[in-house]
Amino acid sequence: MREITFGEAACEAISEEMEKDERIFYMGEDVGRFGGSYGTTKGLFEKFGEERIKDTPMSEAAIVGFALGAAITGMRPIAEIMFCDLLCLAMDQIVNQVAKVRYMFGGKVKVPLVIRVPFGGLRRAAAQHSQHLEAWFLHTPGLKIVTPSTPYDVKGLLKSAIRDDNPVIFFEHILLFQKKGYVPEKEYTIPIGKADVKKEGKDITLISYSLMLQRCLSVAQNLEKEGIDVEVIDLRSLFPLDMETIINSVKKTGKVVICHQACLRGGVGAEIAAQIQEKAFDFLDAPIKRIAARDVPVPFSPVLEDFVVPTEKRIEEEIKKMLY
Amino acid sequence: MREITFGEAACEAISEEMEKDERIFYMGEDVGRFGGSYGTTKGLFEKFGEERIKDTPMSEAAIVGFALGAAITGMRPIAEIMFCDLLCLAMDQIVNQVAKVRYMFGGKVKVPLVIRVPFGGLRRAAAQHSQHLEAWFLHTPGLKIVTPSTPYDVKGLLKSAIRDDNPVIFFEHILLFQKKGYVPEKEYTIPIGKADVKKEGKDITLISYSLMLQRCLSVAQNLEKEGIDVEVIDLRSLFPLDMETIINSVKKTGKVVICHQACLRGGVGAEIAAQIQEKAFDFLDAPIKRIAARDVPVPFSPVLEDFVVPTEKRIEEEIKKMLY
Amino acid sequence: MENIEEEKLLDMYKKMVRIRKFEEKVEELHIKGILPGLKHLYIGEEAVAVGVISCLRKDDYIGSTHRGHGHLIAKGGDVKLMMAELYGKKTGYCKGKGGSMHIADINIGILGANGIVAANIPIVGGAALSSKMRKKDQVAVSFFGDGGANEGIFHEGLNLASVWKLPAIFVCENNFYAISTPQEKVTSVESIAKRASSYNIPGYSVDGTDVLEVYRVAKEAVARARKGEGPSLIECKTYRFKGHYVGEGQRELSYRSRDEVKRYWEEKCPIKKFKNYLIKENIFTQSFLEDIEKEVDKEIDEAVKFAEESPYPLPEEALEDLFFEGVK
Amino acid sequence: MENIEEEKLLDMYKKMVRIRKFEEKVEELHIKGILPGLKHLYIGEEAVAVGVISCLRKDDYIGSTHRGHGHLIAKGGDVKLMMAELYGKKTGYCKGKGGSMHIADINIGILGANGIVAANIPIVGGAALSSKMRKKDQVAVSFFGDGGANEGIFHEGLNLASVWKLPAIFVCENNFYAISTPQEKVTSVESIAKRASSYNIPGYSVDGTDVLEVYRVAKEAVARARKGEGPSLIECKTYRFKGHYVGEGQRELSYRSRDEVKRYWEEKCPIKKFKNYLIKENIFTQSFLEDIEKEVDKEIDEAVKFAEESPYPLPEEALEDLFFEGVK
Ligand SMILES: Cc1ncc(C[n+]2csc(CCOP(=O)(O)OP(=O)(O)O)c2C)c(N)n1
Ligand SMILES: Cc1ncc(C[n+]2csc(CCOP(=O)(O)OP(=O)(O)O)c2C)c(N)n1
Ligand SMILES: [Mg+2]
Ligand SMILES: [Mg+2]
Repeated sequence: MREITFGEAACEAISEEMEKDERIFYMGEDVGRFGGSYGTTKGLFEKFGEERIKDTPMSEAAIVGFALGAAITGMRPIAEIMFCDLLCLAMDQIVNQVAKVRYMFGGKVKVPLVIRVPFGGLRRAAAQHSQHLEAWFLHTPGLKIVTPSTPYDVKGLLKSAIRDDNPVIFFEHILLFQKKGYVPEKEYTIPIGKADVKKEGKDITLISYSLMLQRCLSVAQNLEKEGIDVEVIDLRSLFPLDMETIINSVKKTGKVVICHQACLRGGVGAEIAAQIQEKAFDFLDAPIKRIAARDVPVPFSPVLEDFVVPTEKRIEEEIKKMLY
Repeated sequence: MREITFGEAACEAISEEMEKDERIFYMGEDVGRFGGSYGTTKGLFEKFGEERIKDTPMSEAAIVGFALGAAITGMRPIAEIMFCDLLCLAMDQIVNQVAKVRYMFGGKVKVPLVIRVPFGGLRRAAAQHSQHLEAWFLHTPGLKIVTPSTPYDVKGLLKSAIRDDNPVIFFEHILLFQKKGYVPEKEYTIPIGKADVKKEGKDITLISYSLMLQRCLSVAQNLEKEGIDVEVIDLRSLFPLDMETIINSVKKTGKVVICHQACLRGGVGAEIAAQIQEKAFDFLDAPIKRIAARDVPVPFSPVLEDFVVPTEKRIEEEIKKMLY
Repeated sequence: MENIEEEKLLDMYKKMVRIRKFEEKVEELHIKGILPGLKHLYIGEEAVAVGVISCLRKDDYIGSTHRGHGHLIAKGGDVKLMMAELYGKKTGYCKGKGGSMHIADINIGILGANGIVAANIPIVGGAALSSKMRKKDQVAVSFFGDGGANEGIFHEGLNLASVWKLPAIFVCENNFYAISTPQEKVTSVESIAKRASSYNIPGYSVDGTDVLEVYRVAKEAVARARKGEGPSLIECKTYRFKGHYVGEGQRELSYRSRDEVKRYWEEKCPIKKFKNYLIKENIFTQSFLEDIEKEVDKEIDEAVKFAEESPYPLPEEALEDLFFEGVK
Repeated sequence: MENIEEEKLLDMYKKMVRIRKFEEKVEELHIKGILPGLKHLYIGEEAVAVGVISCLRKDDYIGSTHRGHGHLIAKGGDVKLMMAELYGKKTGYCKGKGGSMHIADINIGILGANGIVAANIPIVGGAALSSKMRKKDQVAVSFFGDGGANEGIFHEGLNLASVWKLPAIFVCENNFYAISTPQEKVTSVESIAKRASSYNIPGYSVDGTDVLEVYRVAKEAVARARKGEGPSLIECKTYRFKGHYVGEGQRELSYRSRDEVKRYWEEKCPIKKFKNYLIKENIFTQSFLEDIEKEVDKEIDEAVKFAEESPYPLPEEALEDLFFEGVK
């Protein structure tokens, strides 16, 4: 069973797709010979050259805008924004243009565009380098949002994103890049929009994605030993959101905890909680609990950041509170 | 009892505060002699001149950034972004700078800054001129968010916003500007963070803000005649969010409908619903219902826009569904 | 001057008239309360769109603005489908979803009007990139106003287009105002063309009310772009004869006088100027040109008729067209 | 050259040495795993911060960058509080909340380092506006890199500062790379100073490794700003002697050679150059300057000691300092 890192799996996905389809190209800051600030494009420049792996100026709005222009005129760009906080500089192009052109034009154009965005706090990088802004895009009709948590998932989902004729914003947690895991040699894809039950259980439903999914999983494994049977759902994509898988689990367990690294207020957990209580009201034995970063900018000092971001300890405690 | 329009009340608030405090100034596009694209500054230029009512170039990011620089060096700017959709062009300055500087600097700076933002669909202005993006800022620790619905409220709340030593993003619905209502001659302010029960009732709690609050109110008045007693809560500010008032009402009615003009998915309604089920789970007789714009960009054609944005009819039907 | 064949001149004249009459009709229908929404008229600026776009091929690209009707018509947009869109009808270019500020027709290279000022700059840059990567010689033209030239994206877009030597042309329609704000009051340079030097590309400043001058300069820029020699910036000094938007009314007087507008009408009307030239040079007779104008009147009437008779979309259709192969 | 009094020269030398030694210590502590987080060293660029800021008063403003330690020290930042902040201690400038990229000290005009490249440009512009509106003659200086000069906000900020004739100075630290990306590969002009013409302001390009040359030019720009004659753009050609961030290691070789770096060390070290000058001109003796260096060593050691001995914040303190007069 081949084990490679999350970062390698992502690059493999891009490389395989680029070999098959010459309309695909990649653009972003330091993605060329440097291989991407976080190793997002390791080895791709050597393979495809500067024509298809393009270093751009520091111009985030232009990166997305140029990619959009190329996408609606016959190319299939992958535009990288170096990290999530920088999306703030490209919001007009992403929200007012990319997400809306197809609809505004009456469905008369396709937008095969992937916006690839590393994110992730817990790197002691402070308030402007640690944000998780995926909830904004949940509130932006016209975008698909993908948030893989394992090497296997990132490869299969990134391939689907690249093949999608709709704009996809693809978030990868920087602290997952070095994580190793099983990734088959042979071709496969994972459909965008299906959640994945990473661990089955009957006592409580634990919903998460990206790095926090890993924390939830290890909490669930620990609790197993104490005889607590947690079902862990990896959303994989936030839109389309697989409510069916969620609701089925809730009907089974009656208890729900949602966990994400983005701050609590107005986060993805709010939408999921609102939908669960709407669709499975009578199955809930207790209030849905959201565990998320506390509602402050992400502080620098490790002591402070570790207090702000959900820890395994906090997740475990909240689960136990709900069960006893 | 003096009746003036919403727009007049807002300009009165600014004018009175500017007379009292010369550190206050106003900047934005076409806010000078033109009086603001939507009449946001009618008469202010004539009174205070171009030194204090500043026309800017079309540079939304600079408008907010310059205002921030002035705010942390002794001034108290009001920066206008002509309409909500344009916030996308200033997100870095608003989210990465304005909202975070005080915290990042360890509380060693004050940011007395008002970002004033007209918004509002239903003007047949299509996808790029009709967005309601307030939910993004709910997810941005460091900003207060104000959303008045009446002439009386806009004056009192805008005065509080101008006097606040924290950044406030202040949303006014363009279709409310011409609305007339009672506004006392004498000085008053309204504290930011207190919701207002616009109509008391015992059967069901209807929560809204801005223009939709007006629609909710008229629905409530109609239902009154049918003997349905709706309690209408005007949030007034989305952050701080007055959960106390909300929970007290829920405990009384056991049924909740939340209505806003922003699209449903990831909207403010999700956060409120999530908090209500967390804090008043045992008091809920039915799932919390969210009524919001449908999850598409706002279409141009009146036929389509009226289908997308909540109508009084839709609000009334949803309320009845919940009661019978 | 270099010779332009009659057929071309006739086409240019006809397009300018088509734009003018289309806009006059839009104004009339808006005032009558028949057309919903926001509309920004191109009246007075016809020579810019027609002068520039007459140098383009059908497969070249343009990115348009909030004041886009003129660009679309010049690029070959169908006035029937445009008018139907302004009515919010299902038969419109965008099935009623877009309206005045979002009309597009990719098949003839119209990448869309755009409600966000200057936002088309990088999109057009991307189309130029795509043309180059596909080894085509298609050229892409971005239109934007004097106000747009102060947006950050102007800087990012021109820098990147220059760095990558893309077949892009940036046309600044300097009509001296951004809504009410005079260009000189908010712009650090007198001539926007001067900013070309920041991107190491040619910058031209031309009389945007003289369609032939615009044509000549644009032709040079287009040739350059097609040859792979990179982008150009063309500033066309022009004038907006009507209010910023239909219905601005008296507010206009807060930033410009009736006399100023009157003077421009008298001295600078691009259509009058071009017509006089065509007649003076004995290229076409007055009566011939007036027959053309009547033809156009008919087209516009037919467009209105088509729009009037077209059905509205069904409310539920608002939920379609968001994703390719729908997603709920 | 115009005469600079000894005291000033000494202060400049001492500040350059303080920056260098502070950064060397930061690098050492990072490599030892003692300092958490991201750090961008100013080593090799000391002449820019010191040259420019030596022309400023205590009440003038600066806006700094992700590579900010040098600016802060030059403006009078306290190395104890800086080091404590880098340790994430409660006694740091930001109580441990900011870290390397967010140190600020409003009392001495430091409007903050900034993790978003070029984002300080409008903030500094706003400080200049505030100075003008308060009828003070304070000057505000924005530092940013060659990469930052391609961000849209550069354009918006310089245009507005020029239009409003503000007492602002824009200093581009052109160290030829944005992380791995060579300036000439992504920038349409060879010299960033050239872009001043787009804003109708003076543009200078100077050797940023020569502190006296930087000082002379900055002095001119500061005088201009103080007199109310508006902004200037100064490009300082300099070089980053270390990796983009501490720990970049071998990756550096993907964009520049060891030889290139070695050559700069040998020919362009701003401290060595300045020291040789001071000795050659018989302004100070070698031994005197070396005593200064030892003094600085002590300061830095004390700063480390202070940081080491300081307490960490309590976890719950993460919830403080968001709003003035807290809000829950
Ligand atoms: C980025 C942006 N800012 C502000 C607006 C509001 N607005 C619409 S048109 C306009 C003026 C545009 O001026 P200019 O670019 O000169 O074009 P013109 O209208 O003169 O043709 C403004 C401020 C907008 N649509 N987009
Ligand atoms: C707006 C923005 N884009 C990208 C980044 C990521 N990043 C941090 S530093 C840097 C390079 C900056 O280059 P330059 O402006 O030349 O400054 P230097 O590091 O060379 O001093 C980049 C791309 C950022 N912090 N901000
Ligand atoms: Mg204009
Ligand atoms: Mg650099």
